[in-house]
Amino acid sequence: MSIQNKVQEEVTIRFAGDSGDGMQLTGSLFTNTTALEGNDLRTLPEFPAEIRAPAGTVPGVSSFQLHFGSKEILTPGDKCDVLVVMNAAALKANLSLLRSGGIIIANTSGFDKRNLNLAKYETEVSPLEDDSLADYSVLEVDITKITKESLSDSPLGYKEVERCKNMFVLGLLYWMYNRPLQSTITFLKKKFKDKQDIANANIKVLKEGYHYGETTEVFSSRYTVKEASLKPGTYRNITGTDATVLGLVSAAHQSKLPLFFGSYPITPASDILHGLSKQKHFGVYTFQAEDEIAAVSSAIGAAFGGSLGVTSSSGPGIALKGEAIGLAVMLELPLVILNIQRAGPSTGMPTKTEQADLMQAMYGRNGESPIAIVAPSSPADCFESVFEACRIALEHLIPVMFLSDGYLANGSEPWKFPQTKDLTEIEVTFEPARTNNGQENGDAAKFLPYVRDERFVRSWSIPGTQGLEHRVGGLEKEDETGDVSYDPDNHEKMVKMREAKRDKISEFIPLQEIDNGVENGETVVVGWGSTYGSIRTVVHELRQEGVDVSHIHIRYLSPFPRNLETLLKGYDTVLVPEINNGQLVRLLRSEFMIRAKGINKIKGRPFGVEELKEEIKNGIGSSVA
Amino acid sequence: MSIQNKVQEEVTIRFAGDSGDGMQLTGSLFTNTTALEGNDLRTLPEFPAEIRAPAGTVPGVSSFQLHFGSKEILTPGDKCDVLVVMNAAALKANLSLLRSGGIIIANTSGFDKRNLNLAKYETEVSPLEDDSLADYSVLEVDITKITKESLSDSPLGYKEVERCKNMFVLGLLYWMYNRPLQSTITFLKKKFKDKQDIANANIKVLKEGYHYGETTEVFSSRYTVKEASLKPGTYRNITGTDATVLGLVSAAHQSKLPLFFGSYPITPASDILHGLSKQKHFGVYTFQAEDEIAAVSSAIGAAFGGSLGVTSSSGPGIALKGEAIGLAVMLELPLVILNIQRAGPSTGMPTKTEQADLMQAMYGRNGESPIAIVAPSSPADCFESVFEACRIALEHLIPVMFLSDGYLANGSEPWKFPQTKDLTEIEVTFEPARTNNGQENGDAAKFLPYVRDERFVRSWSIPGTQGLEHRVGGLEKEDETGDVSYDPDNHEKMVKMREAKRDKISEFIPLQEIDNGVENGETVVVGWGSTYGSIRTVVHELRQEGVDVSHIHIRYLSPFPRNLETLLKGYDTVLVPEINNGQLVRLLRSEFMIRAKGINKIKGRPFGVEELKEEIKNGIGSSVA
Amino acid sequence: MTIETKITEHLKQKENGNGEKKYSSKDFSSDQDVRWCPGCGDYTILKQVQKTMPEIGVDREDIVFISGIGCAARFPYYMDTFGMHSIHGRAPAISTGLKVSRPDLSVWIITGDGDSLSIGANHFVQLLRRNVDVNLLLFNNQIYGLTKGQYSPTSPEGSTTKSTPFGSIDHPFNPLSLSMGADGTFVARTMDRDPRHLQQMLQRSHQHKGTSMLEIYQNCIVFNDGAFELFTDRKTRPREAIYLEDGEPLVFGKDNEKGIRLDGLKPEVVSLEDGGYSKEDLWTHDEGDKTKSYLLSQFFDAPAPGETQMPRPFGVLYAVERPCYDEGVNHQIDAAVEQKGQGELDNLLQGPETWEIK
Amino acid sequence: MTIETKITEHLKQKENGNGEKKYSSKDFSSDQDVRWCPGCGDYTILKQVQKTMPEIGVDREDIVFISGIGCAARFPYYMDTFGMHSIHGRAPAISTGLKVSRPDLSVWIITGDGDSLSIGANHFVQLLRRNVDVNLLLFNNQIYGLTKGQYSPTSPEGSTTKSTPFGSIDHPFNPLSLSMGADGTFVARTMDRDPRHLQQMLQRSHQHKGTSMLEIYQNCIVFNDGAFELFTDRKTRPREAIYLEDGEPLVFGKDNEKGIRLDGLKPEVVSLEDGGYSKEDLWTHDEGDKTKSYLLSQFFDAPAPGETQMPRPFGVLYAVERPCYDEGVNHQIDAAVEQKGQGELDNLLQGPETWEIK
Ligand SMILES: Cc1ncc(C[n+]2csc(CCOP(=O)(O)OP(=O)(O)O)c2C)c(N)n1
Ligand SMILES: Cc1ncc(C[n+]2csc(CCOP(=O)(O)OP(=O)(O)O)c2C)c(N)n1
Ligand code: SF4
Ligand code: SF4
Ligand SMILES: [Mg+2]
Ligand SMILES: [Mg+2]
Repeated sequence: MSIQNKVQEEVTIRFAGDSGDGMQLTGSLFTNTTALEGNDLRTLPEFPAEIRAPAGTVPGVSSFQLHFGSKEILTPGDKCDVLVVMNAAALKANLSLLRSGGIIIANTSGFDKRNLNLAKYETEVSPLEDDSLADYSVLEVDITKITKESLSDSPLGYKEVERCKNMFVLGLLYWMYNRPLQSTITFLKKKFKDKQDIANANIKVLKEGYHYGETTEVFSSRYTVKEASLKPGTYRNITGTDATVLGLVSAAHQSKLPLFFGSYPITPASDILHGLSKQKHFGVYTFQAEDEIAAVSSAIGAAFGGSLGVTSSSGPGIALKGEAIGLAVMLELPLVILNIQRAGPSTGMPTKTEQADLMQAMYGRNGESPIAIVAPSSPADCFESVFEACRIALEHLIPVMFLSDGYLANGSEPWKFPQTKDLTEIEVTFEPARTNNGQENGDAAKFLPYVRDERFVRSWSIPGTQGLEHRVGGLEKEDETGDVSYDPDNHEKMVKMREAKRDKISEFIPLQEIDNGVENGETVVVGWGSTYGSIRTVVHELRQEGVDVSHIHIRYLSPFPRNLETLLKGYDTVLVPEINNGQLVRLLRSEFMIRAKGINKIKGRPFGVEELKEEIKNGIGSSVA
Repeated sequence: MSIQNKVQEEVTIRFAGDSGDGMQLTGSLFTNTTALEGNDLRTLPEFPAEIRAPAGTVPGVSSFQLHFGSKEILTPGDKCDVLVVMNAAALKANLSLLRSGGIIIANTSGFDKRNLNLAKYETEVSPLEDDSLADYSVLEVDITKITKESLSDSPLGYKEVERCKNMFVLGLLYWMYNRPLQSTITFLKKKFKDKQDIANANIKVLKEGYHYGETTEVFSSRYTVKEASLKPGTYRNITGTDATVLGLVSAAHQSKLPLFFGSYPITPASDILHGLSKQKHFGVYTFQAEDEIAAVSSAIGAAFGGSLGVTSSSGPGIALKGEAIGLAVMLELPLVILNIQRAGPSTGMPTKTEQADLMQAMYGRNGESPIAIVAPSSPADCFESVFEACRIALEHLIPVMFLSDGYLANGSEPWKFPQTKDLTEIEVTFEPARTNNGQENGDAAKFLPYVRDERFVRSWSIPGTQGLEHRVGGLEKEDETGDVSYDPDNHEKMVKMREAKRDKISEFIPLQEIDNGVENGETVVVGWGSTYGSIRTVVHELRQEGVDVSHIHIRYLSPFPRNLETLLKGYDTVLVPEINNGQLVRLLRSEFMIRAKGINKIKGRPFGVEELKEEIKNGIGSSVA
Repeated sequence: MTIETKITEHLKQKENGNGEKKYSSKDFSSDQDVRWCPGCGDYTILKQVQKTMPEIGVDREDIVFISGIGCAARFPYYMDTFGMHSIHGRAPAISTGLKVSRPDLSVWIITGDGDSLSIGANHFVQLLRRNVDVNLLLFNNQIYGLTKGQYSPTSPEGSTTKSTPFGSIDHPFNPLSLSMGADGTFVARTMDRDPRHLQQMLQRSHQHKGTSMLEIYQNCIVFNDGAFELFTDRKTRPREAIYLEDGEPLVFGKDNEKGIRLDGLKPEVVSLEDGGYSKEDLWTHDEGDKTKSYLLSQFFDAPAPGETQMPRPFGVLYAVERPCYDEGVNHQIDAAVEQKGQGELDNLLQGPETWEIK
Repeated sequence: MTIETKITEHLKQKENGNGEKKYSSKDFSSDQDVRWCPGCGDYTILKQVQKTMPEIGVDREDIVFISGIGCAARFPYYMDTFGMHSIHGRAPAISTGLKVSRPDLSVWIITGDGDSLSIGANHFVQLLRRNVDVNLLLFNNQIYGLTKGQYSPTSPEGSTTKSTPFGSIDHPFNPLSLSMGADGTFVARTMDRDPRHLQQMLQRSHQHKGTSMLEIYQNCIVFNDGAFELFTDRKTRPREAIYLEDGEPLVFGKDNEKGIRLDGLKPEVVSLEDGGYSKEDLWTHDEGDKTKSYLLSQFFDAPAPGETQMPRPFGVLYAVERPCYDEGVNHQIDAAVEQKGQGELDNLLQGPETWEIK
């Protein structure tokens, strides 16, 4: 029987196995090859909850989902077409994510009694044997066995041999999707250049997998996914975390300031600390502080000294920074706070994503203490967004919170990366020295650290500058002099001034654009942050179906772009999908008095395209009621 | 010339002097006498900013304002009719608070060169000599000198003699306002019962002051302020701080639980710690923790053990508690957080009042973490409000924030105090022991700590109870079992449940009442917290002038009373005066989509009646625009 | 507490006398599956604790385990007692509130080196200073396990970890010296790999009145495997570790052939074989001698050039009695009640001065 | 730092050579009126600091005072240098960020006993552990001054204060022992009432490379007057205080008639008059000897029954060199630049693998 070749517009593959089975690597290698083939794509790894669970158990399952296609791909895909399961637990944990009719590739030796027990399958019979998988086409391969056999003559030890089995899966899928092996082979040679045996073994098994597809008759078809029509240019694949790291280093470079990063580890923010700590040769200071309070405080200290002070955290760690952020508001120093949101409240679900810290970002401090807020909309967009956060902080001497989340941080996509020369410059000038009109150490006219320019921004007067000696602090400041003041009118003036200064930023950020759709339509879907991909996909589909719905995605959440109100008032219905219990929707309602309606999912997961589409359809016209 | 007797409906007296001059005592003694005379009254002390400043300087001035009358008195008064100044600094600091035409009683020996310099009076001539006080009637008395003379034969030392001079002022004012000396004399005898000489000296000078009024011809008139028509009953004078202390002890008494109070000192909250630490014989535990985080954590630990756990702070100290409050939300344990608001942001103006922590109370934590919020409206109302906060916390196992402020804490008013028998009981029952159906230590049916009653409240299962051994924590809990759960649907369910549980409280609090005015009117003024007195006074006046304006004052800010929306929608214009930059107004707008309009003052001071009246007049009908 | 409350009432209904129930170690294991990495040192610690609990004569329902956050901090979930998995670093503060208001409970704090010596170091030293009568088990694996491998305040200088790819720079804490500097009253060390000793130390911690600080060397097999091998490995242990016994001379070595004597203030390792010294010449351990205990806690850093490395001490380095904070607070309340009589709410409400309005 | 930034550029424009400017103490007093209570010990400390600054050979603009919150923390406002009056307890963390990124600055932390040993105790011990090259002046008045008189972690047991009307229960910290427990490299004590010694200690603190922890006994005349009278009062000082000099024997008393010797590990006070002992027999102070320094830091608590009270030591108890955190971080950056060359942003942006879309 001959194998036919089918063309597909998009495919979602999910690799699932035990933490030890190397599914993350398998997934990212397939991703790289796929990227090189010119597909658009989006990936999402899912790690087990913080603690490493015993091998073979459901909590121990680690998976990696890849969605790629010849069309624009903006989400990791709702349900997958192909599910690879290295053991019973992986099947149990992921079956619900496979579309009916989908393909299961199962490593049979992962379904022995031991594994079935570990996975807590009640029945004695393997799900591969009973008819529980009737709606799927299941391919059973004893991957472990084949791997061992093909490496029978390899000098490697038992464990090392075992570890090669993920390459079989990779090879097999390369065959299924007509992918070349080359880039993976190059990678393996490079990675194990000092461990020839391991390199060879992996490559052998990789090819084994490919040939298995070719020789066995089990598959009736192979698939081709054509190139996507991406903008011409040079691309790389990037995760939100890496994009954030790059954005920070770039902002330091473009402002010609040292980057000081003070942080305390916490999931999922920690990876930024890990990434930056490798960039010492860029003059990056990373300080692992004793806690979040010390972390943000150290960044404030560095900012006082003239550095780009940045701190990062997630969940409860952000709550701890509130007091110090308030100090930065009072000091009017630049400070960037990276909040990689995770499911809360309290410790919550550290490995799950959520958007529930927006209100905290706005109001999570004592007194009236306005700060700026910027939110990235995709893994790659973390670069530009965090760069913007730094620009605003440095050019407006104000704390800025960067509101990302776990989904963006861990997800990846192709990125048409910029070149240094294309990056905008960040304008920073330190207040120059005052030489006391010649005569030394004499007292010159008193220096006024809180005099402002037309943007209401004060001067950045750093230690080491003669004649600028001055004191700042958390007590209310007198206008201009910055001296301590309890004067009632001065306090009101300064409270309003700090707000005006924050609001003034709206003149230095782009106008809000419509991502997709028309001005003055029937319905607009307003989103922020990581919901971008799902919303864009849904709105795109609905418009193709002729529905009058547009998409506006807000990056600048505080202050809002100055044309936002007018834009929003051009629609009859305003729908606001969020991975929280309704936060942006409250801001829009109180700011603009528009009957915005929330669409909320609080499951530690991004919106699925299908479910969101349903919700939006139901929401259309609802506000009229 | 004979002295005529004028009747006045209300009078405001301001006592001002150096921190050492005993103005606070003078003021409170006059207050007590006035209360005993049956006037309604309101007082407000103003202490110098945190650090004690050098004697004689403006920052060193301490003052006490008393507003009393035969009518209802709800504010300490905008401007005063009589200003007592013991030195030049006191005059400089307080003159602006005297109404034109008002009386100044000045201690001349406090206006010598030294004092003028200390007070930074540019001119060499004393303000008493130049014509700068032309619009006031000034009474100059060398109080210090007279005091010394009258005590020339007293055995007291120089300093002690000096210290008696405030009694002269008191005596003089008693004469002016036809007050008896008796209660003060009794007080002095009691206070100095072991120091006869001091008692006698003070009493002598007190009488001296009284006679001075009688004999000297300087005054053309004396004043009488008739009894106010207060509800019959037994009264005492009380400050917001004391009322809060009493409310807490009463709540512990009525729930029959130990009160555990964990706190870290901060202005102006500290006085609650001081007050409670005296109540050990009520079984009150006070723990001065190492910081605010330990303070709230200790209260949570106590609550886990079955106590009424309370913590308190102000300003930056509240910001630090956010993370732990989130834990309490997750644990679903009772916790009362007293927030005695002060002017912010950051350290701000610690001795000045503000209402700018409402948004923080609502949203100052990571993730969706709803808590209840209760705000007192007057010094005496702190009693009932904090009692309510405790009741809600204990009956609904939820954190409750009590949002008071510095103005309420330090202010005082007459209080028709309740009797223990009149206090409502707070219902608390601990989950009973399970004796594993007789057989010991055997495993009974698994105990489910997160099963809820019809109010969505789980059981309070305290250590020491056999068979209830269970674990709680900050990770998301599985419904009913309380086990750790990463299940997506469970998370959404629990997030919604915690919100529903908070919202359910609205069925266990009183309906919102209209403080003054009518349902469905033209304008309603909506307030919360310490603005009560000013708003009530203004609305009362405006209604007498025939203006269609009503007053609604919200004690329960989270959840709102269930009839609030309907009530508010009955008015064309909703005005919301707040001592902040607009917070409740945002909540009302986003919750109810009503065009509420803010009236905001951010000067570290309560609203003056006159200024608020202006603002409200201007605001009426504004929303139509 | 002399004052009757719902708590005292509630506890009255407790079945039969305290501490009389008989338990087996399995009575202390909860229904949750343990989720540490296979081979993690935490498993054996859990086992020893479960074995020890039945021995201490406290009813199961009167035992509370409170932890912060970390791998170690998962511990309470696996104990079938009352427990709280709280927030990072705050367990000592939570426990203080609990123990002060519920002195009848046996409170155990479970914490890691990051939880207690990084974010929680303030509460840690304050707890020791106040000497609250709780037991603190410090699982020291010299790494942040839960967050997947950053260095901690106990990681040796130069540790290359996720957050220090070029090696850590900061000088680590000496947890026992820090505890003594904070005036702790019970300072001890044990290791996951010596179950018997671990059990003894748990017993001692329970018996000590006041804050018992027990540092447990715990192997993080995934992110910091072998950190304590020198001390835990059968072969090197005799050379590198010394077990302390109150009143006994400091001897160690495979056949107890070595000892430690004090030359003035300077400790030195001597041989008991070459006849030069006998046991009598050695430093005898005195748990109550602060100076000696401090010296022992200093058997830690690499020796100065020319000096010899001292073996790492295990056992109770220091143990003295000092009034406990929780006891003091309750005494003060009792005293106040004795003196003034239990408070009369009506008197309090009425205050010093009142007046009638007719 | 080998890397050129706007900061390095900016500092180039600095007038004439560093530390060459001549100052008088008044050059260091700002235009703010000092707002401490009349008679507060803070005044004399301020004076001595202003007197010392011109002596240390650092340009005024290169000096930064960073404080937390408290009466003491008002200090920076009165110094005409750069300064930050930050938030309660966090000055060490802020200073760490500043010093690491600006090693060229002379950073001084001003803190109170509450600021540093209560809310800030974690940052305090971490600072000492890391040995960041800053000077920390701990104004210890054994009370919370700014908040008007609550007890602090250094208040003696039984202190009756606003928050402890029946006397405080918790055992206080011994700040010097705590500092040594945290592996501080410079631990010293002085008092507000001995200006000369205070100035010397400020000099020493400046000279020490690493974290200099200088405890200053400071009298709060309003809320805790006379807390240190025994040591500050001319009459009792000779008996109660002992001044330490490196390499000198421990002598004290009005006419240096008393000395301290070590009997094994036990210090004892001996008379130099009755011929029993001479200076040679005494303990000679060695700032570098950790054990001896620890013993000195223990001259603190009331003596055990039968033992005699030791005089309170003033001066530098302990001073050793250890690599500084800030230096280490900068070295690591320099090393990375040396090794890999200064980072090329374009390489970083491009990453390991790219592809073309035509
Ligand atoms: C406020 C806060 N900050 C940070 C974290 C992230 N976090 C969890 S555990 C941990 C440290 C764990 O190390 P350790 O205390 O040594 O415990 P181990 O995992 O090694 O047993 C950190 C940083 C958190 N959960 N909460
Ligand atoms: C976060 C926070 N908590 C509490 C306070 C209130 N507070 C200010 S200073 C202080 C303690 C002052 O004592 P200390 O540090 O000894 O300084 P001193 O006033 O005695 O010089 C406290 C509790 C604050 N300002 N901020
Ligand atoms: S990470 Fe380390 S400490 Fe945590 S469970 Fe695994 S082995 Fe144990
Ligand atoms: S309160 Fe005490 S420490 Fe503060 S300024 Fe006054 S005297 Fe000094
Ligand atoms: Mg650890
Ligand atoms: Mg102090």
